[in-house]
Formats: sequence, structure tokens, C-alpha cells
Amino acid sequence: MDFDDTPEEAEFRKTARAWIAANAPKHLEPELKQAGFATSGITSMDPLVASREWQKKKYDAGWACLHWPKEYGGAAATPIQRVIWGQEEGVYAKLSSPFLIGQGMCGPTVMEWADEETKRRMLPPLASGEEIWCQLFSEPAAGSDLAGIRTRAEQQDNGDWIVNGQKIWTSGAHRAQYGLLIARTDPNVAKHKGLTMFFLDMRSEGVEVRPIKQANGDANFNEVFFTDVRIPDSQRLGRVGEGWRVSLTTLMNERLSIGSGMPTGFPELFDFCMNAEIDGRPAVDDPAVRSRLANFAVRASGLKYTGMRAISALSKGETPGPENSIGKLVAGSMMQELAMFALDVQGQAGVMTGDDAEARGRFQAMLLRSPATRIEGGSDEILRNIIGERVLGLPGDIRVDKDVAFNEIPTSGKG
Amino acid sequence: MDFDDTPEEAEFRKTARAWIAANAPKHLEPELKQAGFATSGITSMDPLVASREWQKKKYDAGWACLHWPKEYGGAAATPIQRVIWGQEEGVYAKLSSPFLIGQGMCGPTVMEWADEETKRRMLPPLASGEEIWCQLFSEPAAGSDLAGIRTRAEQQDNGDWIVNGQKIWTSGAHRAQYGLLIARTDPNVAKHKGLTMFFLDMRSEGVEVRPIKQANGDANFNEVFFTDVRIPDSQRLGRVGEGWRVSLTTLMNERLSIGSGMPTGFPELFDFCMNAEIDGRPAVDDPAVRSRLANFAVRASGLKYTGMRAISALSKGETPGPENSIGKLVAGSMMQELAMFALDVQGQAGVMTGDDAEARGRFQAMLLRSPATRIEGGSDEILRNIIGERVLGLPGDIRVDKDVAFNEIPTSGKG
Amino acid sequence: MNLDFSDDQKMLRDHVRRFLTDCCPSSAVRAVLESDLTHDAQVYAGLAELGVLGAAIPEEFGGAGQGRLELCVVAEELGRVLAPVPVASSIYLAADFIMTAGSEAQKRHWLPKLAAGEAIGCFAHGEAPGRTTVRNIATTATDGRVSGVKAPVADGGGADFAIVSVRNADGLSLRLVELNAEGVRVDAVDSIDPARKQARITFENAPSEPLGDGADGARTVEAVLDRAAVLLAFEQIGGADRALETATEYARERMAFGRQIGSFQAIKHMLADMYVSATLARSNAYYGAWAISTGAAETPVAAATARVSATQAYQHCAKNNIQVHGGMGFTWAFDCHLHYRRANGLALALGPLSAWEDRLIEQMRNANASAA
Amino acid sequence: MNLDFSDDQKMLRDHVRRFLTDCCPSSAVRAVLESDLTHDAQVYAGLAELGVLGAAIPEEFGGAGQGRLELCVVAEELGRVLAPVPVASSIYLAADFIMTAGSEAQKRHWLPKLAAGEAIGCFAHGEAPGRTTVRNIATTATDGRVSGVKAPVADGGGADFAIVSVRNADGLSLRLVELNAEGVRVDAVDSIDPARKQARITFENAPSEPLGDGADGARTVEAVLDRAAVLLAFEQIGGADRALETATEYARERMAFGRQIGSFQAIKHMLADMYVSATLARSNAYYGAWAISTGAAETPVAAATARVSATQAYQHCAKNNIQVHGGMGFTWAFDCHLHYRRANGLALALGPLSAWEDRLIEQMRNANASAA
Repeated sequence: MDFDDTPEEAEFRKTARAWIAANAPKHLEPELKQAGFATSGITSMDPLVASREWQKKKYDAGWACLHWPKEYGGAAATPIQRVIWGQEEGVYAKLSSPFLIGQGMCGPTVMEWADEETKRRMLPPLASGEEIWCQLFSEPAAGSDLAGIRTRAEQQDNGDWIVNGQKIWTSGAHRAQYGLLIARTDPNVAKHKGLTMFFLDMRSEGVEVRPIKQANGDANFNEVFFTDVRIPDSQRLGRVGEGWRVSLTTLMNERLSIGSGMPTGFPELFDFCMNAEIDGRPAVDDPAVRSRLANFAVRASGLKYTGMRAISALSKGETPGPENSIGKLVAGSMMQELAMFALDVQGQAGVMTGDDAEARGRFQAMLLRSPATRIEGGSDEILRNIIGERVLGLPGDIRVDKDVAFNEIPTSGKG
Repeated sequence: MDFDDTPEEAEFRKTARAWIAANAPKHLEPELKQAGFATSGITSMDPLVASREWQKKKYDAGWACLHWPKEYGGAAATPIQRVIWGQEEGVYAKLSSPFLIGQGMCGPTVMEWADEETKRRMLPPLASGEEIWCQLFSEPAAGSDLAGIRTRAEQQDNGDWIVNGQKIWTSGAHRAQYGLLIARTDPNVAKHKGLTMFFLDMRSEGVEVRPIKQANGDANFNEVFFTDVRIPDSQRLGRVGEGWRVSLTTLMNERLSIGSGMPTGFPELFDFCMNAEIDGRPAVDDPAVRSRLANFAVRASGLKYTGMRAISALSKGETPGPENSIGKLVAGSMMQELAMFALDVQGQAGVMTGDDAEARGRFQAMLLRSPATRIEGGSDEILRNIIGERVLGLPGDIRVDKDVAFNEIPTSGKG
Repeated sequence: MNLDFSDDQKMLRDHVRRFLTDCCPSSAVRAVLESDLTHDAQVYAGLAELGVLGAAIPEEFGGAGQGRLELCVVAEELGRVLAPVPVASSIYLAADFIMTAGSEAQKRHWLPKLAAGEAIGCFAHGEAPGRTTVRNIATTATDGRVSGVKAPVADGGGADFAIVSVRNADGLSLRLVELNAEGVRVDAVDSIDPARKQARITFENAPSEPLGDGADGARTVEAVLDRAAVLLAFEQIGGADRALETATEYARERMAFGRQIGSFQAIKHMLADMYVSATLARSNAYYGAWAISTGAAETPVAAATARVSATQAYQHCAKNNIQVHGGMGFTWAFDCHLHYRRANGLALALGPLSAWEDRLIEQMRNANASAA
Repeated sequence: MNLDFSDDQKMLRDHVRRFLTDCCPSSAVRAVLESDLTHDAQVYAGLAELGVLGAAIPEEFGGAGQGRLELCVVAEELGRVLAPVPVASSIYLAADFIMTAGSEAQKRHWLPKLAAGEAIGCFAHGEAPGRTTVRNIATTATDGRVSGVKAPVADGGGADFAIVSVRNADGLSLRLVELNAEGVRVDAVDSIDPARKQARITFENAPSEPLGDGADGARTVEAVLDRAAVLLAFEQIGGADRALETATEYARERMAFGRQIGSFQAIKHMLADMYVSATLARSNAYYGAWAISTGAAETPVAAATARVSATQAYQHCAKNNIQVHGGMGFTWAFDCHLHYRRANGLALALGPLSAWEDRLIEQMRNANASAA
């Protein structure tokens, strides 16, 4: 057992490190280091411009979407090289946040399901950051039950599709050029069978993007409304009615990318408790605080080394086991619990936010953001189902909606 | 708000207290006070004899099964009088343990479903402690899913029933004269519809009682095997096929009697932490211990005052709300958690049991007994279902076995 | 035994509930949450008119001369609707301080105004950062002039006067400071629950008068905080119940996978556990209500029990209310976050959960020692 | 990066697993549990024969000269089958004490015997009641003669010698006492896990020899306990995994309400949570294994992390294994209680969870301070 690179890995790391040292936007480092959850933290310039500049630089030098094939804008790197790149990129990786969904989820779906011409046309500008993609999946009435979506796509005589409906929780829709859209093309068959996947130009007529104000006051997500939006049949991915299968590619990549390296807030909490005082003594010396800290510590450490076990597998050319599926489940509820505890240590003053708060309001922001972590990209309950069924092999829930035509499934519990 | 008796209650309490002072077996008090979980603790004489003597004395003076009608051996007391009697009886109530199931569950079922003659014949000796009853419900393959029982009763031409099968978790079967038995009389109809309730003489030919050794080494329960046991049709309770409805009477009374006044172990834990030391200081002064104690304290206190709210309702002649349904759910897992914590405070030495252990091994015994509390008389999961469905009005689980003939329900998850 | 409210008190509850249902919908809460308003003046005036602000204030001082049980009833209703009014600061705290330690003149001057909602008081105690203990109070009073910085002060922004804790040689003493006096500056501070506004109050040689004889300030603070803890516990159980009701309703209506989400055990059992903690908290709050209404010796234990239990229950119910609602629960438009904010804000008011846990066991230990 | 065992180590694991599957079924565990046997001599001899007892003992002292990683692999397998053998006492503790602090003569005399399973050692440290700290060690050594009472001593009943901690002016020092000497009395004591026997050892002027120079006894104890904690953590994760497997299997087979109970979310999610804690514990144990196999400076943090996480996971999995099994899980006949007993027994071995939590943060604090 060791934490060392193989000689090849060390060589790759050296090259990556040297290139980053020579090319990274060092003047942005202080801002990036202070970034909160899910933002790059850049305020000294337009953050999207900063992101695009760094992405383009990486792309031109062959460091963007490392593991993608070269013909689509990548570098055909191995999974472990991708991990090493991520470690070396460090805080600058935060600049990639506008591209994460496109490159992490939409790209792989296009790669698996589009024809060669489409891939060569659509993927390189996605890799370079010139074009941003969003994922149009969730709907107000279809969250955990994604296959329950109602947005309709109807094919015209000329083959084009006309789309009507509403999507929600669409991150980055306001700045996206393209969107990956799942729609219902046949409501008369069972729910999983009537879906079809498309991609569309977000500048198409009839697409309206509205920001959603979230519980914490931010607006990182959007609602997207479709009114008679026309999509050419050439922008269909997979066969008509095969949309559910196509979406699984996207979702698998979503959970993978969200689940790995989730922050837990523990290092920040420990640091805080080293400096904070309770009645004149360091908080970290209070036995009750210690007991709580220890419980957070072993969870944070467990996630960290679970990640390292996955990297170890990649380093040996193996496929990581199912261990990583626990990442978001553990980190989500832990962040919430940890934030409540940090506020408790701050006492009555913990209620204050922003500059008035200790630790620059970090834990207050975490308290207000963390409920979303337990819901987005698969709720705690869905993740436990996945672990139970796919990892442990337990039987699925009883499904009452499986062999029923979609338009006959009840839509309200009232009455 | 007050904790005071009404004048009528005070009068009743005075009478009860005086009678108990004059009649209780005071020489047994020290043993009763040391009793552990679910035993009377009597060792200086045959505990069953001690129990019967006290019960008979109460019966003769009109203090047994207080709330039963007088003609069946009770005193037609009000619910609040029954509560006051219980408070006054104090440790001597532990002597009633052999009669609890018979008087608490079988008796009310007989009272609701038997004919007048049977009631007048069977109930008084049950009230007086002369006859002990047991409850023959659970089976190896039918625990939480009680309606899944397989013990068969087939009616003969002369009207008698012949019973074959096996029951389990039958508390007190080895000393019982009578048993309340639910059996399947028609396997060709849906599971809830083919059941019938009987009572039988446990001395009947073909009844075999075998003790079950439990995980904690005790043997408080039995398996009961039936081989061609004959029951006259006059010992049927309710109509043929109506057994499920009859059993609900029993089960409602079971949960009521188990749920009220569950011990939590908190007073004992607090006392222990007042006296135990951690590295030379009283355990109760350690902030980590305090935090754990506080969390146990509010649960114990919450249960105590929830009980008092129910008593308050009785005192006003009202029906208590659904609050009491939380009793066993809270107390069961709390006892387990509390026992683990108490052993932790004892350090390495917490592993020792019996006389070598601190607090006379009380917490070690609690650790080993508590898993059963979370299962018997409705598992934690069943209780959460009951609270969710009956208290909060949430929809039931999806039932796949409801409209299927019993003998067509799958019996194994294998293959 | 009667661990329950009386029929009159239940009638009062219905009365207050009807008033708040009409006058304090969630839009009223949001109006304060989303603005610089210190509170909802109309709701506050309505409560004064109903006579409930002065429920526990003697008639001779302009109150209704009822008692603390009536205040418990009102508190629960305020908690249910997340009422954006300074009842806790002005009534549970300021009025109680004056009733407990004030001079006859102070009582005559302030209590009728507090009961009528014509004046608002607050308690300026904690000084960030850190948990509030005698040790970290640095504010002083010299020749009757108060200097120091108090933050956060709940409802400090809308208050006419503050009860201010100051450090003296022996511990704490209390001063009453009018906030329009010179040497006083009140700044709003942002908080996790902007529907219950917080302020920073800076005193620079601000004129003040003593509250009480100055010797037993710390003891007065403890006694008043104990009683306020029970009243806040009622606000918390009101909020917890409402969060549970909202979540239960949603679980009955919302469909997923062709069935009501409340038919899934993951959701059903989550709601059952919320019911359990809300029930435990309610029973403990009743115990606290009995204690503060009778002045029982076990008040410190009962108050800490009520407080710890209610804090846990409201945090638990508010958090899982969002989880049951899923994505919709995390929108600004749904009310889930109002309870989440309130639950976590109230968890810190009067001192954090951990401090009350410690106090609970400390008081149980003392009670046990004195009984032995 | 390679946070995993090597292929050779995995082969060793398969080897040991095959041996234990054959020779240590649950009937072997029960044979010790239900009798006065101190351990299963046949299984222990078999392990010696496989060479695994001496895995971490240098070849010059009769061991296999491999390392602690091999011992981790063995520990996990022992934990899976609840092996009733004194490996922890004799190898993780006694042999490590001798390797760490023993004289050349002591090593030559004892290590080959320990590796061959011909002698069994134990560590006589705690003295009931109370948590074991330097303060509550009352046993002393005067002129080389040891007096005091040690309880509980794991595997004391079957041991040939004990490493005994004794109080001296500066703290602790260590003595080696042969248990057949005069002045030594060994009594069996009952425990919650009789498949891992405990004893009380009474020393009355028992002859002894020093282990180490006597100055840094407490530090030696800490270092050996840290390493033993990682090895026990592997026993615990082995047990946790086995409990999870058993429960999962049962949930797939057992029917209720016409369906497999594992299709109910209450059960499915319970099992998912068991998987989560078992996975966290495994990853933390690997971190600990890396630390003790490389002698890393962060060993105290890694060891406490592994220990706390594994204790939590095994208690959690063993407890819920019974719950998943329902009534059958509470019978003596099912093996669920064997894991429940072992999980709760191991939680106290080497000191309770709370003490390791405290140590973890203390060590993180020190590491942080020295890094700053």
C-alpha cells in the first residue's frame, strides 16, 4: 500500500504541473481560494469570460476533456491521468463550473448516441468552452420519477418535432447554446417506453428561460418553457421511444461526477474549532465538541480514502467498485449536520450571516445550501434505493406504473 | 395544569393505598425492587406461587382486573382508577407478569367475542390468577405479516376442529391452561379471509411446548407444536373466516399494554453517571457525557409526560389521542442505545457481566435484551407504518398479496 | 392530573389561530423577510388589541392578568405561522425582566406600553463572537453610562428600549437603555432568518437606568431565560407541527412512480419519525408550561428539557419537510425554507442547543444532589 | 497510488478464508461460547501452521517476516467468522510488545513460540471499574514482584504469560509475568461475548521481568494499542461485512406480505445505510493499514480513525442484522447474536469508543499544531 505515483504517473504529473505553472491565471488564485459552494468565486472580472479563457487555453494545449478521443477535442488520456490532472489543476478547476454539465453529462451522451458527423461537429466546441450545454430533464411533476416527464414532442409530416412543455432545475440554461432534452413522444404506451432524446439549439424560437429563486436566495437554476419549439429529426439521439435508455448514459455520468470528491466541510470545521473559543477555552478542547468532531472526521476521512481506493483501481487499469456510490449520500447529510453544529459552536451569534458572521459566513451559507445537496442529482432516498438494488442486489420497489399507459397513470393523490 | 388528583381520584387513591399497605407481601419488596426486565425478580420462593397469592388476594378483595365488569371478575372501575391503582400497586405490579398476556389481551378478546356462558365461565379464573392464558399467534413464517399464518384448522363432520401446525414466541405457554389460537381454516381464499379464532385447553392431546433459547440466553418464550389437536366448535370465537377481525381486538390491546409506561433505563443511567468516574472525575461532569445524557433525558421525559397527557385525558373522561403509539418505538431503540453508552462509560470493563460488572450488570443485560424490544409486539418498522398510516393518514403500502388466494402467494424469495 | 390546557385556554388558542390565519399568511412573513421592515406592525397591533401581549402582565399594569399558560398558547400559534413580530423580545424577555426586577416606576412606565404594543423592548445580551457566557460580556456601565457592542440583538431594530447586560466586579448587572438616546447606534445585521430581524447595538456612554439592585443580575438573567425558553419551545412546537402537517399533506398529494409518495416507506417513516419528535417535544413543553405557570422549583430542569426537546424537534421537522418536498421544497416560492430558517434561528436564540443540554444535566445534577 | 492490498496479500486472504470456512464454522464459535473452553485450540494450531500468526514476526525470530499488511488481511478473515482464538491478545498485543520493547533474550525466547502458537500471551492492563487511564492503574511492582488485580483481561485464561502495566512514579512501566508462577491467580469472568473469553488476574508478589527500560511504558502502550487498533478494526470490518451479507441474504429470501422483505424501503434503506458505514470503515481501515505498515508519523490519527469508524460500523451492522431478521434474529439458534456480542465486546476492547474519539481529535490537534 502506498500513495505514490507509478513512474508513468509521476511523469504525467510533472508535465501537467509544469504546464499549469506556466499557463494558469495566477492573478485569480486568491479569489478562487475563497470560492463558496458551486461558484468560481471570481468577482474581479466577468466569471464566464475567466472560465472560457482558461478552458480555451487548456483546449489549445490538449488538456481539455482529457479522456475524450482526440477527434472530439480530447487527449485520449487514461482515467488515472484525468484524476492526476484534476489534482494538479487544483483551485483552477473551479473555473470549469460552467462546463461541468455539458462536458460531464451531455458530452458523453452525444458521444455514445450521435452519428459521427454530429460528434465531430458538436463535441469540440463543447470541449473548448466555446459552446455551453445544459440538461433538460427534470420537470415540476417529474423529479425522482424522471420517467414521469410530460413535455411533449410531436413529429410533423416533414420529420421535424414540435416541442411543448416545461423543464425545471436546469442549471446554466440562461447561458447555454445547446440543451439535451428528453421528451414524451408517445403517451399511449408505458411510461418508460414513450420517451425520446434530442438536443436542441437553446436560441430556437419558443424557448424561454426563467431563473428560479432558491430557498437560499441564489438563482443557479432555471425553468425552461417550450412553446411550439421546432427540432429537426437530425437532432434526435437514439431511436424514437428509446429515450429512457439514452438518459441512463447521462444519469450514470451525473452521479459519477457529482459523487466524486464531494466536499464535506470537515477541514473548515476543524480549523474553525481550533480557533473558536467556548467560554475562554479552545472549542476543540471541549469533550462534547471533540465527540462531534470525531464523528465528522471519520466520515470525511472515509469518503476521502474511498475515493483513493477508486483511484487506486484506475491506476491499476481496473474499474472501481461500487463504493463511490456512497459519496453524495454521506456528504449531503453530513454537510447539513456539520453546518448546524458549527452554528451551535458559534452560539447565539451563529444566526448572523455574511461579514458579521464567524468564518466569513461559510457555515451559514452551507446550512442554507445543504438541503439542496440532499435532493439534486438523486435524493437521499433514491440513492439508498440504488445502493440497495444495484450494489446489494435487493429486489426493486413494487411498481404500479410499469405496465400502464402513461396517460392512465394517476397524477394526483387528492380525492 | 396540575398533577393533582380530583377529589374522587384522591379518595380512590386513599382506599387503594390503604388496602395495599395492609395486604401487600412486604417481605418480597426488596427482591421486586431489584428485578430486571420482564421478570418479577422473586427468588426466595416459587415466583409463580408468589404471583398467584397476590393475584388471588386482589381478586378476593375486588382489586383484580379493575376495569372488567363485576360479573367477569372485575370491579367496573373507570380507566383513571385503573391508572391510579397501577401507580399505587408500584413494585408489586411486577408480580402480575404471568397474567399480563391473559388479562391484557386474551381476556378482552374473549369479552368481545365469546357468548355469555363462556365469558362467565372463563373470565373469573383468568382474573383471579387461577388460570393462565397464552396467545398463539406468531409463526416462524408469519411475524410482522401475522395474516400469513399457516397453522391449519379443519372442521370434522361432528363440528370439532383438528389443528396442525406450529406457533412461536408464545410467552408463558409452558405454564398456561388456555391459549388463544388463530388458525387458517380456508387456504383457498385471500389471506385475511381464511382465518378463524379459537381458544383451547393447553393440556389437550397433541399440544407440545418447547422453550426457545433467546439471543440473550434466557428462555421466556416457547414454540408450540400442534399435532391433530381437537378443539370443540364451542371454543370458536367469532365466525369462521372472521379470525382476522377478532385478532385486531387482541392486537390493539397488546400494543396498548406494551406501549404504556415502557421503561427507558434513563433514571438508572443518570444515577450511574452520578457515581461513576472517568479519569478521576464524576462521569456526569464530562461535557460529552452530558450531551448524551441530555439527549436521553428529553426522550425519557417526553415519554413520561406523553403518558401523563394520556392519563389527563382519562381523568377528564376523554379518550387519549394517538400520542401513546410512540412509546415502544422510542423506548426500544433508546434502551439499546443507552445500554451501549453505559457500557462505553464503563470502559474496557463494560464487557463484563453479572456480579463482576458495574451497576450489577444491569446495562449489560439491557444491551442483550433490547434487540427483542425493537421486534416483539410490532417491530420498529411496523410501528412507523402504523403511525404513518393511522395517525398521519398516509396511504398504505402497495399490497401484492391482498386479492390472491393464500395458497398462491409465493413463500420464498429464492430462485 | 391535568397536564393539558383548560377549555378557556383552548378557546383563546382558537381565537388567536383565527386572527393569525386571517392577518398573518405567509405573504406577511415574506413581506418582512424580503424587506428592511423590522416586523409586521399590523399583526403586532392586532395581537395587542386581542389582549394577548399583556396576557401575563398584571391588570394593574395594563395587562390581562391571566398567566403564563395563556402566553404558551399564544406562543404556539405564533410559531405555527412564523409570525414576524417581536413578541419574544418584547414580552417573554423585556416585560418579564421588568416584572421580575424592575422598580415600581419602571413597571408603571413600561408594562402598560408593552401590553398595548405601543412600546417594544428587547434584550441586548450576547456579544459576538462566541457563546454567551458571563466571561464574554465586555459591555460596562460607568456612572450610569453604558458602553459596549451587543450583537446579535433580536428585534433590536424595532425596539424602543433594551435591557442590557453589563459586566461588573461580581458578574453581571442589568441596565435599561432607551434606544433613541444619544450614544446609541442600532444597525441591522443580516441573519439566516430575516423574518426575525437581528441588530447590532453600539453603546457609547449611553444614558441608562439600573434594572434591579445590580447584585443578582446573572440570576435574574437565568430565571428570565428559563421562562422564555419554555415560551420559545411553544413557538418551536407550533412550527414543528406546521412543518409536519405541510409535509404530510404534500406526501398525500404528490405522485411519483404512479403512487402517492407517502405510500413509500422512506417517506412514510420519515414522517412518522417527525411525528415522534414533535410529540415528545409537545409533552416536554407542557411540562415546562406547568413549571413556569406554578413557579415550581424544578423550573430550570423543566425549561431546559422543553427547550432541548423543542429545538431538536423543530430542526428535525423543518429539515425533513424540505426533503419530503424534494426540489420544490428548495424553491423560494414554497414556504419550506421559512420554517428551516426559523428552526435554525430559534435553535440559537437564548443560547445554542449544546449550552441548554449542558444546563439540563447541570440542573438535574443539582436537583439530585439537593434531594439526596 | 495503491490503497489496496497486493495480489499476494489477496491470495493469502483466499487461503485463510478457505481454511476458516472449513475449520471455523459457527459451531466452532458456539463450542467456545457455550463452554469453559478458553479458545479453539485446533483453529489456533491451524493458523500457526499456515504461518499467519508469525506473519509480522521477523524470520530470525521464527516468523514469516512479512509485515503488518498480511496481519490486516488475516484479521479481517478472523473477524468474518468470529474466530474464537487469542490472535489479538497474543499477536497484535503480546508479540508486538515484545518486538517493540523486549530484550533480545525475550524476543528469542517468546517470539518463536508465539509464532508457532506454542505459547499464548495477553495484555493485562485495565483494572475495573472505570475507563482505563494511567490514573486508575493501581498495580505495582516492587523489587520485581507484581501485585494488583487486572480485569478484564482478554484471553487471560488461556495465556502462558501476560504483559502487565504497573504504576510507577512517572506513569507506567511494563512487566512480563508468566502466569503459572506462584502469586498468580487467573479466574474466568463472564462477559457479553463468551466466545472471546475474559479473565481476572490477581497478582500477589508475582515474579516478573521488566519489558523495556521502564521509562517510557505509557508511550509503548500507546504505540502498541494504536497498531492493535488498526488490526482490530480489520476484525471489525470483517464482522460488519459478514453481518451485512447475512442480513442482505435474509432480506432476499424472507417473504412477508407476499414479497421479499428486501423490497420494502424500510429494510432496503437500512441495508443501504449498513453498506455505507461498512464502506467508510473499510476505507478508513485501509488508511490505518497503510500507516502501521509504513510506520507513518500520522499513525495515531490513522489508527484512531480506523478504530472509531470500524467500531461504529460493526455495532451498526450487527444491531441492524438482528432487526432485519426480526424475531428469528433474536433466537440463540441464529448467528445474529454472535455478531452482536462480538461487535459490542470489541467496541470496548483497547478502550471504549468515546476514548478513541477523544484521542482522534487530540492527535489531529497535535498534528495540526506541529504542522503550523
